[in-house]
Amino acid sequence: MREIAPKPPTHTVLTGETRRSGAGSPAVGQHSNQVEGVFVMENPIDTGNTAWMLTASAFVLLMTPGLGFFYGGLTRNKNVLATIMQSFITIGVVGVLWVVVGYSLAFGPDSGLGLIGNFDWIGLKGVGQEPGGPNGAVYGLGIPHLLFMAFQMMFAIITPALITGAFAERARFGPFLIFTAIWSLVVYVPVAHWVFAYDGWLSAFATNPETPDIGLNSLDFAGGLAIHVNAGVAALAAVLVFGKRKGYGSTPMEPHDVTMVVLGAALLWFGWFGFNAGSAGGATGQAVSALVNTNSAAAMAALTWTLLSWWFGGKPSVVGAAAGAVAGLVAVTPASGYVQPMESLAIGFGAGALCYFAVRLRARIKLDDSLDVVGVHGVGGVWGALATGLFAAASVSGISYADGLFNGHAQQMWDQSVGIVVVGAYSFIVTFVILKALDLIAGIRVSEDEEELGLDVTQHGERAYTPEEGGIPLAPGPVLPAPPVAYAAGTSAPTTAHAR
Amino acid sequence: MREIAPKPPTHTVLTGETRRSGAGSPAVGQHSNQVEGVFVMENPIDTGNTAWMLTASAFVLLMTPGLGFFYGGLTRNKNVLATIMQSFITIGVVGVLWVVVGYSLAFGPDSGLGLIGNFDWIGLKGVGQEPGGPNGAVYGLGIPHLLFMAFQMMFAIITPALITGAFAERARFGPFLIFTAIWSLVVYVPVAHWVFAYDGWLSAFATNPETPDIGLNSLDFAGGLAIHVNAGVAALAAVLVFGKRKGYGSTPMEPHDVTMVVLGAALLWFGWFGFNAGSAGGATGQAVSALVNTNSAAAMAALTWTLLSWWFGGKPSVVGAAAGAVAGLVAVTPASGYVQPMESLAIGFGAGALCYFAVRLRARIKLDDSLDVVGVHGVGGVWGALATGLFAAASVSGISYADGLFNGHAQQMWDQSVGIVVVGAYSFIVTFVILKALDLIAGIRVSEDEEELGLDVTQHGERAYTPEEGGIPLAPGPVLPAPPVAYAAGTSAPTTAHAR
Amino acid sequence: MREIAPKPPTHTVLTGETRRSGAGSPAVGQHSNQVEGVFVMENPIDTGNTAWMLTASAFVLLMTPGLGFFYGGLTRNKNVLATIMQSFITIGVVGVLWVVVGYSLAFGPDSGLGLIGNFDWIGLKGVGQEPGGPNGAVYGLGIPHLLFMAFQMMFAIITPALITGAFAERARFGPFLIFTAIWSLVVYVPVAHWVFAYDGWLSAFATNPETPDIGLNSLDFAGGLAIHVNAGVAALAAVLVFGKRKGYGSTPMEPHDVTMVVLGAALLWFGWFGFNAGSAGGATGQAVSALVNTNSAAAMAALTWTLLSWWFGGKPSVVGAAAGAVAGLVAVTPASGYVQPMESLAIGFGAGALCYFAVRLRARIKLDDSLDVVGVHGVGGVWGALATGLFAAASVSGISYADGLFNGHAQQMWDQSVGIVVVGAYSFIVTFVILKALDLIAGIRVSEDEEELGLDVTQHGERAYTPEEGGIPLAPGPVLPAPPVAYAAGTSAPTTAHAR
Amino acid sequence: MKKVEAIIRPEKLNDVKQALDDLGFHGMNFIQVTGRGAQRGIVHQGRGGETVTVDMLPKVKVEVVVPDLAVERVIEAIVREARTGNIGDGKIFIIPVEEAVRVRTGERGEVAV
Amino acid sequence: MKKVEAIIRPEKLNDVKQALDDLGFHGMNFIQVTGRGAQRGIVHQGRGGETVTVDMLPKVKVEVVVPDLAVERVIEAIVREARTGNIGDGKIFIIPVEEAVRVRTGERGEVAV
Amino acid sequence: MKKVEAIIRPEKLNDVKQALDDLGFHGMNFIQVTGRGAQRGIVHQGRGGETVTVDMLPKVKVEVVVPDLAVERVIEAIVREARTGNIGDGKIFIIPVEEAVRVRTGERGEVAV
Ligand SMILES: Nc1ncnc2c1ncn2[C@@H]1O[C@H](COP(=O)(O)OP(=O)(O)O)[C@@H](O)[C@H]1O
Ligand SMILES: Nc1ncnc2c1ncn2[C@@H]1O[C@H](COP(=O)(O)OP(=O)(O)O)[C@@H](O)[C@H]1O
Ligand SMILES: Nc1ncnc2c1ncn2[C@@H]1O[C@H](COP(=O)(O)OP(=O)(O)O)[C@@H](O)[C@H]1O
Repeated sequence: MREIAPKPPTHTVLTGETRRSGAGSPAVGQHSNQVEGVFVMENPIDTGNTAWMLTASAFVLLMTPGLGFFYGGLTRNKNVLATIMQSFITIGVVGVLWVVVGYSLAFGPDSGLGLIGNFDWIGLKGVGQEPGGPNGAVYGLGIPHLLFMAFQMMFAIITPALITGAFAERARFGPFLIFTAIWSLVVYVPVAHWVFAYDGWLSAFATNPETPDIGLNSLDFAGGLAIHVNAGVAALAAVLVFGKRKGYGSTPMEPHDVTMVVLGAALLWFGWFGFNAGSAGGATGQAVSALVNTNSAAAMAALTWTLLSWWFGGKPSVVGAAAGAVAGLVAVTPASGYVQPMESLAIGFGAGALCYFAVRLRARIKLDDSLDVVGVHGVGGVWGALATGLFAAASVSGISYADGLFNGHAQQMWDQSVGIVVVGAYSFIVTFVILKALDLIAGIRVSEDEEELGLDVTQHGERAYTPEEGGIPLAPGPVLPAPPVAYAAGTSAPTTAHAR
Repeated sequence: MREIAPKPPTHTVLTGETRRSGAGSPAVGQHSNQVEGVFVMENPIDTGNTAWMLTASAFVLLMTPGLGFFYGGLTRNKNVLATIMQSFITIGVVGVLWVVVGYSLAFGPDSGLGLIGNFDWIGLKGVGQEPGGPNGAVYGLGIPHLLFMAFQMMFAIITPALITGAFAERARFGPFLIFTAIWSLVVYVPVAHWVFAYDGWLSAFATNPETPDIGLNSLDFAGGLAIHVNAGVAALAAVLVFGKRKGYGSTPMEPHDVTMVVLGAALLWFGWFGFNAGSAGGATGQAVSALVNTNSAAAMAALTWTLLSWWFGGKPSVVGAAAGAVAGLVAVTPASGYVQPMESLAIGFGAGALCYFAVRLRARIKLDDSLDVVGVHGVGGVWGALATGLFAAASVSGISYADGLFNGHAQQMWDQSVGIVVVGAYSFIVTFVILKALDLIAGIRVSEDEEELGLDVTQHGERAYTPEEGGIPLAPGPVLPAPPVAYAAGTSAPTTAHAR
Repeated sequence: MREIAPKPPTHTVLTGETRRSGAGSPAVGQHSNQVEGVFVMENPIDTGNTAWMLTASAFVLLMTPGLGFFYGGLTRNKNVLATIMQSFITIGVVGVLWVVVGYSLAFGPDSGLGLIGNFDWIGLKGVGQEPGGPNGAVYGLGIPHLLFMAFQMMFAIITPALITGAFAERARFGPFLIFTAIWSLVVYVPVAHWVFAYDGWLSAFATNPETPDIGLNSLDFAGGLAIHVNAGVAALAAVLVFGKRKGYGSTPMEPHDVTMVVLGAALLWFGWFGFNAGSAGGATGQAVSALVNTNSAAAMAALTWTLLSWWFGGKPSVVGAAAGAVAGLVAVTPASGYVQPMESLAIGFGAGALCYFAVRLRARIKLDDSLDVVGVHGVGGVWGALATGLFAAASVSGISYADGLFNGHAQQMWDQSVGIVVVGAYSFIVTFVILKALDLIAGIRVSEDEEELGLDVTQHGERAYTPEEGGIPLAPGPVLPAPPVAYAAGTSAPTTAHAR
Repeated sequence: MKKVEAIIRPEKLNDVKQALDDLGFHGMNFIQVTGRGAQRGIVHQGRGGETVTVDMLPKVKVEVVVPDLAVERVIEAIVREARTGNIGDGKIFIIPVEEAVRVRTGERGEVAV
Repeated sequence: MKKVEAIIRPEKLNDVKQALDDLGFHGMNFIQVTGRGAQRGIVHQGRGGETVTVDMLPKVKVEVVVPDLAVERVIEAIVREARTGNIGDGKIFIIPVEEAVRVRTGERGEVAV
Repeated sequence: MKKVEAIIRPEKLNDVKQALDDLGFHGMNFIQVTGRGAQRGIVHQGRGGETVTVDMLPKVKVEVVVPDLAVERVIEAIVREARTGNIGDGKIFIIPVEEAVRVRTGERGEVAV
């Protein structure tokens, strides 16, 4: 008699962070449905896991505009649109690139050495509604392969957007677009392959359970390494190439709308539940641990930064609370599926404190990392990756070897450190080279006049806020003298042919 | 021995867009649980599908205020509240009407000819926690009938809200309320019945698999026809009846807060995942396809509009990116559960380009469609419906006859075109008549003075933004001369009896 | 032969509001998986229920910043950050306290008399990825115990945040923080235990089905009693202790940004789907009823308040629509899983009307409940709890004795009333005492000068909106005379040691 | 030279601007002000149904510096355009200007405006 | 006529307005300005713990045109109401007005204000 | 005393402020104004690709009251700092002030500014 088992519990579990198996099941890396002697073929899709991963994907998508608001609120009035746009259009650029080629290179079957995927899945060929993965392995827990792709797409989208905070208020839009496209393919895609793909050299899992795993076992549940360390270090390179904003250090550059900063932080926090808990690949106990850890670390870090800003800065800062929450979210990312809630409080505390002092240091050495990407994502990401090596407990993830130093597995700290150093070095060097090259070819920075007038008007021909009274359009034809060259950026009319 | 099968895979699949069956299963339109010889009666509710549809319903609800922000940001300062209110209160009006009578008329058993439902389910009588539908058929995939109702309610809510962009900044609130109530029942409800209900004449499905389907088979996965073409054409009628805003064409009417536009677009994008992927009726592979297609088309369209605005307008526009994203979302709506990701990129590209040029044309012919509902929802909706006829592939939906022209099924283009023409004509004519009648009876437009003072103050007695210093209340009793009649709208105190 | 049943349908159902069993099943309070003679041991987690509860938890988290925006928009410009911060930092404070000790005290095994839990689960010891609860009972429907904890955490977070509206624009930040921590542990935790915990004396359920239930059976599906009555009454105590704002009654204190109010209301509405429908403990039919009722009541109440403000105030108010929606959401909270949609329309209508007149009364008696917490949450909460006693129908919840007066169970009104009185009295007295004590010890209110300058600058050293031109930092060293004492709050530089 | 300060209704701004343009005065400044006068304020409603009468209304102040001889023509043009005949139309004040300098060139006097 | 320009603390606006009302001057304008003077600015904190001393503070400029004879009374009223005794209370400047026009009627001179 | 009203580019505000500081004038007011003049406006683009030429640009008006003798020095400093040589640099107007009062003390005349 055939058995009905709509939810085959032995689908290989693999997602942002990978698990060798559900809970001690021996079947890994093969699309087997054999459950204790009973053969089950019906419906390989688990609707519960699919429901959660659909939701999680949507949550993560919302993070990118959320980031735009977080960043946009921190900039000056005249640059808010340009800043938000850098996040928003990244959804466009990477959203297209990823389905066309990015996913195939990042998660497609390895082209050797665990460095990058191949072109087998270009245009999402073969990535369908059935569960799937490379060489017979399966990504996610009984979810369509296409859904794993979508979830990963949201990660690929937000990562380059994170970097934009480093060069806010001074980047030209055109070169920025090109940078985002190149960086996404040349930096994000390989690093994601190393860390997240079954067959990546830093990933803890092998596609084939019989062959030994290649490379190291860096634990990175939801992208501390591939996303935050990666973006944070790229931001450092960007700060060095772009240089300081005009007036930095002498003119105050206060956030133009702190309520927008909080809105952004709130959307990020909300979306991060999808980011971390979705990385379990389904609606599992590990996903629940990840959600709880995410909230605990963010709460603790928000509190920590607030109190430190009170102690050292005189008053409890609202921007500090928002920045602290983000720092906590960053730091708990790699650890969220591996640690206990009490340990995530420790991670949050560390994140709040370390990032706060990192940002103070940044201000003291007058490094113009405009919106503190290095201090929050770089430092928070490194701390999170190390903390995972400290606190990971196999009991949380059900993965036998996912233990950290405090659980007697000192080797893990080594694997984590190598991961940080390699990803950091690769990201720094390649980002630096891309930006320098772009600067030589096209010039990545706006002119001084444009910087003074603001990027909204000069890059996008728009202003964010238009007060009550408008202006009247000039009579057709230039009755007034042409604008001087210096201000042409903000004033030149498009050529007549195009204008109407 | 009884078998346990919590997830009967053969529940009839039917939602925004309907499927004849799960995947080639012959059982349609009857609440059968027979699975390959095993009879299963336990728990007809699939928690995974229910989880996703609960989530999707919430997502779609959020779209309506999201639309309010998208529209509100585009208006002038003095009209922002009135604009947001038109969306917000629509949730109130339609939210009540739908449960009382709308759902019954739209989805209740057909009263003949496939034109409209009957009153069987009035007050949601018989619409309960069990799966259900008309004449033994079942809406949704193992989800409570009430949940299908709720999901459809969110669609019914947002559709009239879409139209408000056409007459923004000049409609009286009272007549607007009445218009919304009437339009919802007289236009939306029947069109939804035609397109979405099992027994609607444009719908691709028959309640009874034995009897042939009546009417045409217009493919409309999540409402390209019933929602976007419908609202877009109604908007055209509204523009013609309302006429131009005072000063249109001579005074610039710039968006008063572009960050609010982007916020609205972000919430719409997020909610649209529920809109499209929820239309699969459960957490299925088709839902996943819909989610991926939704994102791909939106990303591509945002990019396309941005680049076109750069090429033809001189600078890459942020409002353009947001409008482009919405255009892409609109266009992919009817297609999302039927096409492959690469085809959704084509749909997004087409949407970005066509809507961009439609809006340019609108500006050139000085049609005062204030917030470009016709250009985006009308044109985007028509393009989407046609594109579904071009690109649909049976392999995506598992519905044998859901193939488009490029998959050898030319007939589909005919069915799509008829759908567009019929829905468009009906919507245009009825909307026009309703508005004209309301204008004769009550006057749908504010006075010139009210238009100048702004709708926030004159229609709602509120202003959106209050700067730091307020005023002091006048001493009780009118010490100062009564305000002149012309400005009474903004200044008259309510009658003493009511005022305190 | 072993059977596979991934979704054991007999897990004890218990959540915000508790059900004695799934649907008449006799197995309660024991982690049994015996289903009609077949013993099933596999996978006690239902992925569908888990997916929905993960989602619902995230939704509810978003409500707290949403509340911050709702409240922040209603305050004056100079206090918006302080107001938002009071909500935002509550996530930090309670988010930490709850996992450390709050959950154990609220939901841990009763320490006798049904008054409070014990310390067994401190630091979430024993609260894991398996379903769990006190004394062998199980919270939630086949979801990890940790997930039930997380969902409840979000409730614990938002409740103290609700109170902040009562003392907006005049509370010192430090004492506020301490108040929140104490109130959360001393008021919220015990009340939650009474109402929500299996073994609470007001709760309708006993952990052990053999022993009779202790105490009363107050029906409170999602927290009308434990959250809204509780916070509303605490707000009343706070208003009395804090006293009026300077200038209240003579200076108009208009909302500084009504669009922000609507944003907050929209996020609240969205999140409330998680709040109410999540309280079913899984993706069940009851959850669907809760979602539908939630929307219906909110829609009706928004409409009602709008129309009343039109009739009595002269114009349909946008703030009124938002406040009405919130009132409807509040009132339907305890009833949402127990009543039919038509009855939820009645509840919404009552909420809109009662709260509208309550707020008018508040204005007339010049009670400075700054953001109308008493009028909306207090009055709405009481009405909701009573309405539950009126309208509850056992058919909706599947709980035999969950019938209200109109379904022939008059006793229910008594149980509801006792619940309201007891919770109200406890909350009022303890809140009053805490605040009075804090006022004596530390002073809970800012100085007059600080109130005039605004809390953003004086409490947080930040301003929400920074216009285009900034200032330049003074040369190091005090070249200008020190600021006078009166304005020192807003102007004093931190001590040099800390400053740089 | 005189500085003409005209406080007008915001809705009339474009008309006034156009009229000054026609007279040949292209240069001017606009400032958002909050005005109070015989015109009653706007009645807003509070949540509690109380009417909040804001006795200050948004106005625009147009500042244009013109040669002495042009003052009358300017006044006449503004009055013509800004007038609705209702209370609240605004005022024009004429203030002496002793010197005017064009920053770009350092030019002084009437040529500078 | 004279234009009295008083730069005051925003918190004092209502008191000043009331006092002028009591003197019989209902018409006036308010302008949000950013003032700088002996009063030290407000210290904000930056993310990096650096103190951002904004040396410009929000002030309100009240502009009221009054007959010559009323100037002293107006000054006296404003000083009385706007005074806190602390640095930053503001200034009053008296500026000559050569003509005033009521837009609604075209009236000139003191009757127009 | 004179009131120096300088309409300048917002970007130049800090330089001008610094220069006045150096001359010993710490007190002043800043007002956001919208200016119009020979400088062409900013071209925004509309959704429909139409160019929206806003012929009014954001400027800052600096108001500083100085003793008669200081006027020339102040003009010279502002011109020096605010000048870019391009159209749109702005204007300076000198307006007579008949009296100045320090609200805090009631002091009158030049000592009050
Ligand atoms: N004495 C005054 N000084 C300066 N501005 C004034 C004065 N009186 C009125 N105003 C300005 O003129 C505007 C219109 O004045 P109001 O008395 O309402 O109407 P009208 O000028 O038509 O009599 C006021 O809103 C205010 O901005
Ligand atoms: N010379 C000046 N010209 C114009 N406005 C001034 C001048 N000096 C001061 N102010 C204005 O007066 C306000 C108060 O001046 P300040 O020197 O701080 O205090 P006080 O007037 O009490 O001595 C300043 O913020 C500024 O707005
Ligand atoms: N007649 C005038 N009265 C008052 N302000 C003026 C006048 N003319 C110009 N302005 C102000 O000076 C600014 C610069 O003037 P503009 O003619 O553009 O350049 P420039 O002063 O370099 O010739 C304008 O934007 C406006 O703010």
